[in-house]
Amino acid sequence: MSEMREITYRQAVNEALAEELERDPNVFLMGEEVAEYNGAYKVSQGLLDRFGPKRIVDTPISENGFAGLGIGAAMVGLRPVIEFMTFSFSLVAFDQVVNNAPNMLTMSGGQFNIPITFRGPNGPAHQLGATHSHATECLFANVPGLKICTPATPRDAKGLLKTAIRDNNPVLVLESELLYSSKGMIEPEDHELLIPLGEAELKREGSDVTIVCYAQTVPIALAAAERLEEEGISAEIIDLRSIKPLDEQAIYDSIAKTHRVVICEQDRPYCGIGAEVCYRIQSSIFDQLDAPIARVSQEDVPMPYNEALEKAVLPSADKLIAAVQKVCYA
Amino acid sequence: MSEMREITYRQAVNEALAEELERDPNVFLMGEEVAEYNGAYKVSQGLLDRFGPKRIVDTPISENGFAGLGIGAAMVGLRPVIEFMTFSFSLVAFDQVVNNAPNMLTMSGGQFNIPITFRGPNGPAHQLGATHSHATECLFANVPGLKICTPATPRDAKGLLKTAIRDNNPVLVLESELLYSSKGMIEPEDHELLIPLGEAELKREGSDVTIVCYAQTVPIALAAAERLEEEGISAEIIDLRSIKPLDEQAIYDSIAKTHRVVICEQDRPYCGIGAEVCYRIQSSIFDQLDAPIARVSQEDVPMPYNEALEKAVLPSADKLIAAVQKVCYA
Amino acid sequence: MQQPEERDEVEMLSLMLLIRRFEERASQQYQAQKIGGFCHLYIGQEAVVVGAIAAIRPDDYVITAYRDHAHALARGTSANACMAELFGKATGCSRGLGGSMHYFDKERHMYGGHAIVGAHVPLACGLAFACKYREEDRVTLCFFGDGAINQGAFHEALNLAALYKLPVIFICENNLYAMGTSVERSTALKEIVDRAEGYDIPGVIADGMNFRDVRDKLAAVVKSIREDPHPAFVEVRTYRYRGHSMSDPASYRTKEQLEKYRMDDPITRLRAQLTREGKLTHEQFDELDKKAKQAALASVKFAEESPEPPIEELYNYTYAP
Amino acid sequence: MQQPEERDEVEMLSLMLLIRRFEERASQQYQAQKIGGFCHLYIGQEAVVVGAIAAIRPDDYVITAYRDHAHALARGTSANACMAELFGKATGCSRGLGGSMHYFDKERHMYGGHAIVGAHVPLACGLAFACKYREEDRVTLCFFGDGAINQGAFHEALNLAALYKLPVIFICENNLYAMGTSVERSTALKEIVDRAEGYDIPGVIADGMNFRDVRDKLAAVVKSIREDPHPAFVEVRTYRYRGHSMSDPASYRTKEQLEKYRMDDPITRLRAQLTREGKLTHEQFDELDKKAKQAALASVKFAEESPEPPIEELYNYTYAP
Ligand SMILES: Cc1ncc(C[n+]2csc(CCOP(=O)(O)OP(=O)(O)O)c2C)c(N)n1
Ligand SMILES: Cc1ncc(C[n+]2csc(CCOP(=O)(O)OP(=O)(O)O)c2C)c(N)n1
Ligand SMILES: [Mg+2]
Ligand SMILES: [Mg+2]
Repeated sequence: MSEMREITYRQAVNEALAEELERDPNVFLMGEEVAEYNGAYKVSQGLLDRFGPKRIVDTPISENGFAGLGIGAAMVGLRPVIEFMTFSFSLVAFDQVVNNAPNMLTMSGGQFNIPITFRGPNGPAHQLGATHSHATECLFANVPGLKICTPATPRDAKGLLKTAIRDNNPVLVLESELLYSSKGMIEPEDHELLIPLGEAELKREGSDVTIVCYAQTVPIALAAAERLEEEGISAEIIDLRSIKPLDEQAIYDSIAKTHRVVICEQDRPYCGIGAEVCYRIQSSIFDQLDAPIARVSQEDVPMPYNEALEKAVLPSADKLIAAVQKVCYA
Repeated sequence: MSEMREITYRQAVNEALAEELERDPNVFLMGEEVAEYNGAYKVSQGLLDRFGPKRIVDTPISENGFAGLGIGAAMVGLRPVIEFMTFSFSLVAFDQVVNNAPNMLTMSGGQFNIPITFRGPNGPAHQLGATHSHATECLFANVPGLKICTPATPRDAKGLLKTAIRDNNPVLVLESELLYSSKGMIEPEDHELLIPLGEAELKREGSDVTIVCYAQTVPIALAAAERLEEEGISAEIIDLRSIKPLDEQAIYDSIAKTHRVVICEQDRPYCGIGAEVCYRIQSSIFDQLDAPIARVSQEDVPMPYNEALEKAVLPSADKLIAAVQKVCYA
Repeated sequence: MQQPEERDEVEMLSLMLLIRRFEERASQQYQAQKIGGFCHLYIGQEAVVVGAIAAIRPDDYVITAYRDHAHALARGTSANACMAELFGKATGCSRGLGGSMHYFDKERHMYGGHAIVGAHVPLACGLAFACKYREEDRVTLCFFGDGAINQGAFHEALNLAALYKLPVIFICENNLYAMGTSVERSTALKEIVDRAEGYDIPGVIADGMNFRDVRDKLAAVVKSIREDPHPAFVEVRTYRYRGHSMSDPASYRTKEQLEKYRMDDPITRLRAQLTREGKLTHEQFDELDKKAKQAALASVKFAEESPEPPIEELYNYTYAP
Repeated sequence: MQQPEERDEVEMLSLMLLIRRFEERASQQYQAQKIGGFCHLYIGQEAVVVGAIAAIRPDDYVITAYRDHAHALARGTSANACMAELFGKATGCSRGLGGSMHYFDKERHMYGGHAIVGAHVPLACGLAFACKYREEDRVTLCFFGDGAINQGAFHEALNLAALYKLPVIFICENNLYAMGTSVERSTALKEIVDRAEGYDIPGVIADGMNFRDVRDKLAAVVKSIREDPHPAFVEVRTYRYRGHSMSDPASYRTKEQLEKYRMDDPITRLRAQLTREGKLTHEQFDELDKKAKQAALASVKFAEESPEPPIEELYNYTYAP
């Protein structure tokens, strides 16, 4: 571990893809502009040159079609990595992702598992408007048979994607466009980096309040914690990393210390991830809670284009701090 | 009101459609088999004969296409009622329902509202298997700009659908296949029956525990309450009727009396309706709760065909009673 | 590996008989409420799948929609496993978890049994993609109804197949109706097969009431694909004698139409052809039919006596290890 | 009501100039970070929308994808309202809530500006359905790119339009690329227009670098639809000079290709035609161009000085009263 390097989140995804393509000839990458264009967000840079057009496959704008193609290929043992240019476009492929991929194992009485990875940026980026800003995690989390992870750092981006590709089930790796250029430390390239699905990470220790976050809300939580520290509030931060399976224990362990919790999620509130996490907490450790569970999520409105209005919709350090204060002084 | 009649849920939907088609020439009904076949579940019986093929329109199996067609027609002031043969098939039209219908008003800066109704049976019926048993309410509830209601009785089926058709926004009326033949009392035909969206109904008064339910779980809750009464537990039952907007106050008022609550939902647990209701309760009236909030929902597995296994997945009076007992003796 | 042309026509006739007798029993058991959910019978269409299967190898891939009993039986799945599936038993071809609409048989390369109209057509592209990826010369047969061709998934799949030159045969079982909707009311086209032109995919029409026509047309297509992978489209004109599902009285059709097709029954026709050619006697036919009936009856007994999948299995099939 | 043939060609040329100058300013302002989100420029394609608009009445309906600045301007939305939209201002044509991809102008029958590829094509059917329902003789123009034709929504919409005989014209703006993917790499067809045959919809090809060809081809189609409602498909061959969006260097294309199309510039061509015919002097053209530039520049000032939509409005547009 002495030789940790600093790389971007984008590079991390690229490395994970390259390593898995190298390791297993059954792995291929398919999606719009992934090959010749090197990815709409340059995530697949260089992969076509290295692995050729058989393994790095450009598609027409047919998300439902190529998502289904991937599922079919997975039925006979290939391990497709299907890129959605953004998960907002997975909505036109929704039926394939929620009906075919996760139901096949049950419907076939255990004969066909579907080792497929769907990946791409998810959640609001910057001023993309109502149709291009969907945070889809809660929509997919409702579906049995899917696994979902949401890397917030380059290291998680690499380690979770590699694990996803090797998983024998459909896994959604929800990346973040806003994080692609962010940097972080990571093991050397020759290190086999696999991060298990379903393990949260304690990002910061604290004693007064637990902040549960994931994906784009992790940097928000870290920033808020710094400012809260100045106020004398010590926040512990749990990055879920996986949405499904969910690492409940990590959350409960933290709350056992702090007795207060705020969930900071990037999705919309109604039936969002925070609602489920809240239910589980109060159901399992009701007596540990000294205050109601608070949530910071998007406002429940279609995303406006205007920058100030968009900001008003999104979770932020300010909103999180206000929620923490409310919970701590309750 | 002296002349209340008994009709089936199916007839109630039919009456609502007929009355609104009669009242407003902008209303039309479109979907698979709605016209010549009189509806896959015979809900539109007689409407083609009465209103003709211009207003009762059969479609090919193109849910995404005709959902979108309806939205376009609504942009210029028609009031389409789009039938999904079941809401499991709305998943192939997901993008239209979640991206075009509810975002249009925002994206156009308030110029285009979309007065459309999507309706049809929702939720598990009987042994239809994994792809045909989706309870979609939580998927759509997450989307800002949609309204959702879930009638459990003939009276609600009629009154909510009529309100939905007159609403100036996209409204989903999630009916229940298993309830189509159920009967209930309702006002005479010449009575203008409109049930507002966002008003829950107190189905049964009680003092020990509040049961929050909707759609197919309403009869389950009523049955469970009878049996609980024998045990000396007095259950109060709230039928949400609307999922979005949600009548929080009705829930809080009941819990203020009972201090205990079980949510019985027909959808899957992860990010289900019950999660959201739970979050709101604990957030608003935490101190009123004498026990953790409990939920009864589907098991988090794809729906199996086998009858006994399907039963094991679904919420039931037995499961609800067990949950109530746990909450009451906590 | 057995080559298609070697497959015995008498054997194929038996298969058609087995399918018919099996479904007659299924229908009876459904009415006796031993079978739940939806149940869509194939009776009348037998020559389509049997003709197609006669043109391929056992290691080729097959995938279809929810009217799938015949496809599994034609692939060699036992009547016992098929009936047990309808009964929701652990011995069913999908362990009782799939039901009528979701027959799977991995060993026999039967990839389902899919109930969302059109949604399995992209899956077929994936199967064919895998064959090409692995440089195998298998073909994939993808069956679907006339109603499926107006789904977006169908369209995207055909374009992908053409673009990637995938070895997949799209077989439209045109039985004139999608539930109560006739093809003219669902599709803005004179001939369904013409839609393939919009993807530059070669199209062929076959007579689905005639086993030999289906087999021969398919065999030619299969041959050309094995030589050089590409997609093909075959519209097979056929008819279902029964309603769409068990609950459909099919009153949208005329008695005359039904009778016309019954007169052209695919089993009767193949039998007559074989008899005329001296390959089958009346006695032999009766023997075959008796066997088919026995197998169908035995499958009911098997299904009845089979165990249910245990409740403890509920969580076993959500995620693979 | 003003008939299309009466619309003055010089006026149409001015419109093309306005579109180009507007977008040049938009590009500049985007680089200066006054504009957020995605921004897709239409430069090079002006003759398509202007030619089409010249063939219809002001009360006809128009709907398009996200490359929509030109469509709003052509419909008569002011440059001010268009630029203010890019700036996210309350005076924008969508009140600053839609942005570049979502221009709407109800008054001028501009039904958006839609950013999910293909997803607005069914909406166009709905607009046309409403016209037919109300027995109006309007036509609906539905613009989309060559990349949209492989979406399921496109397919379902075309079949519905043909089946219901809707008065809608599907206009494929074939600019040879969908982002970095050329038509040959996305579509298994020699000519895009051939896809219309699969729905029995008449198809026409127009030269999108030539205003008159677009207008005349469209006018003929519009005339036939007004007489008897039906859908039509027009493939207009054109070229975008810029990258797909502001962030795309378009390195997948050759300089030669770009130069070839620039030599065929639609504005230059119409100008030359008019000059040749004695309908426009150099001075007049310069005057028109100056006006267009002034309007574009003024729109920036207008946008800068316009107010933001107040934060209190956040919840105002989620539900209509
Ligand atoms: C997406 C979708 N929409 C609707 C249905 C309901 N449905 C099941 S079968 C069917 C008719 C299909 O007809 P066709 O494709 O001709 O096949 P056939 O039944 O004639 O074999 C319909 C509408 C469905 N299963 N999936
Ligand atoms: C369903 C969907 N998939 C992907 C995208 C991302 N995307 C936006 S524009 C575009 C290319 C469209 O090309 P074309 O239709 O030819 O239109 P042009 O940009 O050339 O005007 C893509 C892939 C999207 N907006 N929607
Ligand atoms: Mg059919
Ligand atoms: Mg293009």
